[in-house]
This record gives sequence, C-alpha cells and structure tokens, in this order.
Amino acid sequence: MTLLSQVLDFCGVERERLRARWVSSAEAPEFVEEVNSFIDALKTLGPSPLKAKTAKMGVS
Amino acid sequence: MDYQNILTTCTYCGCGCNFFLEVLDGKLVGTIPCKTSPVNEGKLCIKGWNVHQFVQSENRLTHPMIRKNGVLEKVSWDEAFDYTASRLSEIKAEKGSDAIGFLTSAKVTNEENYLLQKFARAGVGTNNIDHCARL
Amino acid sequence: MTNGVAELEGSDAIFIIGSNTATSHPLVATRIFRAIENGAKVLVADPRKNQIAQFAHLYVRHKPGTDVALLNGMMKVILDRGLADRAFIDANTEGFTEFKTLIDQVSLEDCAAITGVPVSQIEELAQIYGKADRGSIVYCMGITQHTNGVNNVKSLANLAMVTGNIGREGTGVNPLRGQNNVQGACDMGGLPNVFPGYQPVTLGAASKKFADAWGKDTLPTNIGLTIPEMFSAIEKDKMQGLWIMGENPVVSDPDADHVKKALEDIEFLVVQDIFMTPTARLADVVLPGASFAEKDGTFANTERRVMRVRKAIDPVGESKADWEIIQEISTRFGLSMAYAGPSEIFDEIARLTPSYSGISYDRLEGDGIQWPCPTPAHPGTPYLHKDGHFTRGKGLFHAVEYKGPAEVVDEAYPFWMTTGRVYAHYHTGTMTRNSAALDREVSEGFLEINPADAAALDILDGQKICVASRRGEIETRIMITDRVEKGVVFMPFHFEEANVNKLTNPAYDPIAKIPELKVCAVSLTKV
Amino acid sequence: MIDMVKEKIEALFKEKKIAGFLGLREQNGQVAPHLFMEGQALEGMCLGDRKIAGDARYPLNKILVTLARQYPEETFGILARGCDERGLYGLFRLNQLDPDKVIAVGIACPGDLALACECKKPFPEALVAGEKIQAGDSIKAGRETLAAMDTLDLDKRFSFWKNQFSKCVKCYGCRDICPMCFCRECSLECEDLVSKGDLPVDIPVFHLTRAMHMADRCVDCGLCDEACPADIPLRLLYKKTAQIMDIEFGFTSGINKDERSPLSMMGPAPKKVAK
Repeated sequence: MTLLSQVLDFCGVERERLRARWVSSAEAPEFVEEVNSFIDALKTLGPSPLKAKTAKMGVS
Repeated sequence: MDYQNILTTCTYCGCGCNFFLEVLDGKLVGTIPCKTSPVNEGKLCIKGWNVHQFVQSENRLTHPMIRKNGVLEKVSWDEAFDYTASRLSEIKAEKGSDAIGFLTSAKVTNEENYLLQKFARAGVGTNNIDHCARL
Repeated sequence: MTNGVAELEGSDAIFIIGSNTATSHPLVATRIFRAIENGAKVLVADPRKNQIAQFAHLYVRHKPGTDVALLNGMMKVILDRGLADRAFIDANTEGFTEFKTLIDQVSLEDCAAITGVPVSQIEELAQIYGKADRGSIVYCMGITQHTNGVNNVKSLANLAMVTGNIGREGTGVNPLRGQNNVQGACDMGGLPNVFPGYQPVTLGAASKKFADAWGKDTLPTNIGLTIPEMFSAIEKDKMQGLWIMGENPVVSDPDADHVKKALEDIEFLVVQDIFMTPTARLADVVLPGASFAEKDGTFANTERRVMRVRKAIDPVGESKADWEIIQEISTRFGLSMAYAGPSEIFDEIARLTPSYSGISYDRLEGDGIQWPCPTPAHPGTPYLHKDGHFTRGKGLFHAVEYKGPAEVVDEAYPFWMTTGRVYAHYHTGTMTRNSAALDREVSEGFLEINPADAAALDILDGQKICVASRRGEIETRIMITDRVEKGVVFMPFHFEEANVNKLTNPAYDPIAKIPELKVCAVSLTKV
Repeated sequence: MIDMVKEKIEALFKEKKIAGFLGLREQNGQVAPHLFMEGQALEGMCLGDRKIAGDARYPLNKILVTLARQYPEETFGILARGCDERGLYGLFRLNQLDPDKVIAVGIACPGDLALACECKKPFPEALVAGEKIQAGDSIKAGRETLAAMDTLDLDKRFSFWKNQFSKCVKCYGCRDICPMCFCRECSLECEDLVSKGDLPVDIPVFHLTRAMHMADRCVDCGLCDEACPADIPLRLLYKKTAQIMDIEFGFTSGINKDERSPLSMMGPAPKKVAK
C-alpha cells in the first residue's frame, strides 16, 4: 500500500483513489461505512483521468 | 554441456532485426536481441522475442510425403525427389514448359529464391515464377 | 525503401499512409517515436485510427481506396501555394507539365467529398509535408493492395518529387516490406518478368548472360504468369504442375474458396513448407523444409540491407534446408546442381547481379550491407537517388487521376471491409500460432466495428456475427471500437478458421497484379 | 583491463573451480554472450564496451539461471559489473542461484558510464579489474532526475506517463531482458490482472503491475530501458519504486549479500533506517 500509493502518485494518479482496510467478515457495519466513505471520497475527486483511456483508443 | 548464441536475422517482418538464438545442448531455449545491431539496437517486438518457439513445435513437418490413394503417406527422400522430378518431366514433355508454375517465397533465403528461379528458368524453361510480394 | 530506417529519426516531417507501423513494423515505429521526440511532425492518413496515429501532429481518416484523391488534393495545395521545389523539378524530373495540367484541374472540394477529409486538413497535410526540409513518406500495404495500387504509389512518388523530398538523408518514398525477405525474393528474380537484379527476361543481353552462366543455349523470353494468373490458368486447364515453396495461398490470397478449388483441381501439386498448412493439405507431394534457424543463408530487409541467416540447430526430424531440396530435384530433373553450400550459391548470385556484385559472406559479418553494392570496396548505399539521380535518369511524373475501388458498398453489402495484422501474429499464422506465447496473446480472429454500427445491429462486444461478401461468408466475434469509423469494419487475416480472405476481392491492379485486399463490401448479420 | 580478467578466468579453470565462464565475445562482427569452456582459448573475449562504455551489455545473470537450472551441480564463473553483482545477490536471496556455485569476476565501470546510469554502486565487491569510482555523483544525478519529476504537477505527471505508456507495443521485452525476472508464471500474463489481445496495453495496469512486482528485485541495471522499442523510460519508473523502498523500508535491492526483502516479511513495516 505504502508503495503502490506513492507509485500511483508518481504517475499522476491521486493517492486518495487507492485505499485498503482490513475488515472482518463479522463487521458488516464497518464494511458498509468504509465503502460509503470511499465512494464519497471518489465522488469528490470526480472521474479518474484514466477513464478516458479505458474506451479503446477513443478518437478525441 | 554446450551453450551457444547464434547471430541471425528475424524471419518475421521486413524490419530484419538481428538477434542471437540461444542453443543449449542442441535445443533452442531463447532469443536475445543483438545490442550492437544497427537495425534494432537490442530491441525486439513480441514476435521476435518468441521466434524460437515455433521452430521446435511438435506440429513441424518431419517427413516427406506423397499422396497415395488419396492419402498423404510418409516416404523416403529418394522417393519424394524421384517422384517430383519425374512428374514434372512428364508434364513438361506432354504439355510444355509453361504448364508448370512456381511460387517461390518471401520467407526463404536469397540463395533458395535464386535456386528455385534458376530451376524454373533453366531447368523447366518457364518464367512462371512469382511470390507473395503482393500480399 | 529509398532510404534507411534509422534515417527517419532525422526527418522533420513523416507522412505515414496505409501503414499500421507500431503493429506491423514495430522497430520502424521506434524510429518514428524518436523522430517525434526530436521534434518531427508526424502526419497519419488511414481509414483506421492505428496506434501511431495517436501521436500524430495530424491524423486524417480518409475513406478506404481514396488515396489518390487525398494525394492529388495535397499536391494541388503544394502547387498553388508555391511549396513546390522548382529547382529540383527542373533539374531532375520530367513529365511535370502534364502532371501539373492534371493537378490544376483538381478541386479541393471534390477531394474532400471523395475522401471524407475536410479541405482544411488536406491543406494542413500539404503545408507541413510541403514545407519540410527533410520530409519522409512511409507506406505499406494500405497503399498497394488496391486495384489502383500502382497509381497510389506513383502519386506518392509525385508528392516526393514535387517537393524535392528524395535523394537526401531522412527523405524518400519508403514502402515497409511486409515479409522478412520479400525484398530478397524480388532481388533474386522470384518474379515472372525479371532475372535476379531486376534484369528483364525480355532483354536479349540479360537472357544471354544468364543462359551462358547456366549452361543453356536459350532461356524463355516471354513474361511468365503472376500468382492470380496462375490460378486462372489452372482453372482453364492450361497449367498442370505447381510447386509452392513456403507460401500459403489458401489463407493468404483473396477469394480463398476459389484458390482452394484451383489447387484441388490441379494435376500435380508440390508443397514445400515447415508446417502442414491448409495449402500443404492439398498437395500430391509434401516436402519438409527447414526453418530459418536450421540453415545458412541471407535475407534482405526493407531498407535493402543484406544480412546473414545462420544455422543454430540441425533441421528437425528428416527435414532439409530448402536449397538442398531444390538442388536434389533439379539434378534429378536434368539440370545438375552441386553447390557445397549457400555461400557458393551467393557467390554465383553476386557474379550475375550488379547490385549484389560487391557482396560476399565475408563482408556480411557485422552490420550487413545495403545494396546497391557494385564492388568489393563499395560500402553499400544507405539511400537511393542521391542528388536527384534516378535509376532511369530523370524522375518521371505521372499524371494520375482518381479512380474508386473495384467494389463499392451498396444496399446488400453496406459495410466497407479492410484488413491487416495484429501485434502478436504474422501473416497466415503458420509460425506465430505455433508459438505458445503468441497464441496466448491473441488466440482467435475478430471484427472491429464502430460503436454506432454495433448499436444499430444490436450486438454486444464479443458476440458472434456473420460476415458475408459476394464471394463467401464467415463467422467471427466482434470488437467494438472507434478505431474504425461508422460504416467501416476491419479484420486481421491470420486466422484460417475465420479467414477474411474468403470475403476479399480478387480484382487486381492491371499493372502490378496486386489484389484489392484492403477494400471490399460486406454485410453483417447477427447470429 | 581485459588481460586481468582473462588471467583470473584462466586461473579459475586451472584450479578446476568452474565448469564454464559466462562472458562476452566478439562474434560475427557483433558482441555476443558466450559460455567459455575449459581448454578453449579466451580469444575474442570482450567486456561489452564497443563504441562507448557499456553499450553491449547483456543479461548474463539470466543466462546463468538457465544454465544452473539445467546443470545444478556445476559451478560457473560470470562477468559482473556492479549492477550484475547486485543482481546475483538478489538471485541468491530469491533462491534462483546457489551462491556456492557462482564465482563473479568483477569489473568496475568508468565514471561516465556510472553517471549515465545514475548508478548506486558502479563496482562489484568481487572486483578483478578497473578502478572503483565512488558513487556520490551518480547517486546525486539519480535523485535529481526523480526530484525533477516530483516537482511536476499531478496532471503533468499523468499526461507524461500516459503518453509514454501509450507507445508500448507490448513486446514484453522489459520482462524478457530482465535478469531479475525468472517466474515461470508471469502476472503480466494473468488475464484477471492485465487485459490481453489489444494495443495499446492496459494503461497504467501493465506497467505498474510490473513495477510493483519488481519493487524489491530491480537492481537498476537499465537493460529494460535499452530493450524498449518505444523508448519508454522504464528505468525512471523503477528508480522511483526503489527510492520508495529505500525511504520507507531502508531497503536497496542487491546492495548487501545477506539482504532480506521487507516485502517478504510478516508484521509491521521495519523502522526507517537513518542514512
């Protein structure tokens, strides 16, 4: 994680787009909360600049 | 123990990249691009990097074959050479030189192209020789 | 190629037309990427937006088969805006007046309508290439595989000559040869009209020279048949014997069903190959040749560089080097051949081929030699036509009028089909599909289709579709991409089970006899 | 310099310490990797400096792995620069080579090559020939290259790498030339990670998957950079990864013979080591 988030940053992808948290299968509320908070964070960041690339070589 | 690197030229596209075929105890084990080649300067494409793989494929043709009663059967080289030469002679005698044609190849060496066109022109006596330059 | 590949790095404008360079000639693409780093402007014209087009200063998408219209439009702009190199034209060319008369009549609006490329983009192409100090043209089968392939090439030559972009480093008209030794096969006289070194079979002096060297009184002086003509001759029962060495026309040639039938019908078919190809399966005699790794010899690459091929291992099984096979059969046929090895054959080639005379195996150690190399002391020739000295004396302009492709779309066959390669495969796939790494990378054929067309046909990415032309039909999976525009589809030709050459049009160029593999009309139906 | 190297190899053969010596030689007018055997003259042997220093380097360690897999009982000598020796240490750590079966014959790189490589340690411990150049200047050059990249805005960095990765022709040459890549199954070929069958490659998944995989392996030899047909600055990417490994975990691949990778240890990250 330490590594990947910094490598992503080096390549121009916000490190906030990567998150890992250990949640036990018994902790459903924590899981829901984590996912919701990640979704909120991503919404604030807006669409990823990589998104444009996922369409096969778009003519832009 | 016998490990050799043989410098050669790629058999795929017209770039003509140079690389070493790695041979370990008589088997091809890898391809290493030639760093000092003026053509590819130590670089290759995916086809070049894997060019050693098809050579020892189990699908390679390993025996001459002649169609007998509709089926291709393994024969000796002698039989294949004699049969081919005599059938070509018969066709030439019956129908003339131009009843025979040759497709030479952009995949074989210069020397082999030279020999086949020499055989077509001086042996059979026809200019019916072409290859897939157009494809 | 008139020029060397590495010279591209020093070009200041590179016009790429009809070449998917990064896929089909990756090591040429290397030089183009470097040229871009060095500040060159790259112009790409192609119906399909290929990888290198992403890096182009300007990419234009012209309709399949409209190259001459695009080029004439560019030359119109070049002449009208004073970008022509009059000094070069006056000193080194002829035929300019007729050419100019034709170009003067060209209307840019017509060119735009035919090609689908806006006038402003045609103008920009012309401005950038026309103003370049070292402008290079790079093209491939996207230019030649048309019924007007020769006209396309002549137009490119016109473009280079009108701007004086030839005969200097980093310039030139540069066809990228598709096969490793297609240059060599042509150099060696593997053509119906010429001996080695492009010496015409119809020329008395050449014929005598070769007859003397080969110990014959005379040699045939009539021009022989090209591949498509041979297939017609078989059909008309005028050809009874065919020896195919290292080719797979059942997959590679247009209208494949037709080719297959001809090869089934012929009385005596010899196929010499390294794999049991669909062509070999039809043979009366199958001769197992040796691969490039199992024999010595030479190849000539796209920049005319003659390089050594060296034997790394013994031929597999009982297979034999192709030169040995030919030698044995020739001797038994009555033309005795007793070469000790390829280097002895090469020495004979050098004696009879002026452009190779200075080359020998000894000299090929190291970097190889670019022909022409007339003497043992000559260093070879990196680029042709130096200082505007053309092979024929003066460079000849051809007035070339635009003609459309042989087959056009209509109600029954509403899509333009074009063909090409993918990065992991080569030609009919005989070798690459027997390579585990490459087969893993791309294991089946596909059809590229624009998202709008896919939506209209109500098909999803990866679904199967039936593709039909006037000649045949095949099934394949679709890949939805805007690399191709609406109304145009693309298929690679490596896969015999979805062989696009069952669909392609065998109509060919009247001069080069090259089939129109790059354009035909097809219909698509959901299965 | 080469005479000292040859002398050493001849001594190794004489003492029956090695079955063969893996080095370089002039062959057919080019430089080729070659396995010199006992009794054969070392004629044509060279050190891989053709027009400029180090312009004909080959992944000899990779060949050694192939040979060792086939002949695990034999001991081989091998020509090693600083980077090659770092690679050997890495391969010892990763159990791909047995340190008792490898004898490195080391040569030091000249200053200009060290600087061009931004090398961390341009000489091997097993030095036989050449002069030790201290790495101060080249390490500084490496830091400056990375710092220059770091000062760019996020979107500039993004477009730089997007542009670079888009040139990839998916030859896998970065992997195939890499002396530290030896896996029989490669994550780049795992369809669940990296999509296959089309160009351009999966951006940035293809290149970052490899960068992550190499994080504790890459010895910064630069062979990948030189093998890339699209001139993608791969070394820069891996240099960054190595820098993170150094700053966060105090780990530099191949610097110590008995190193252990923090990525293969359980538990919390080791404390940063003050430099």
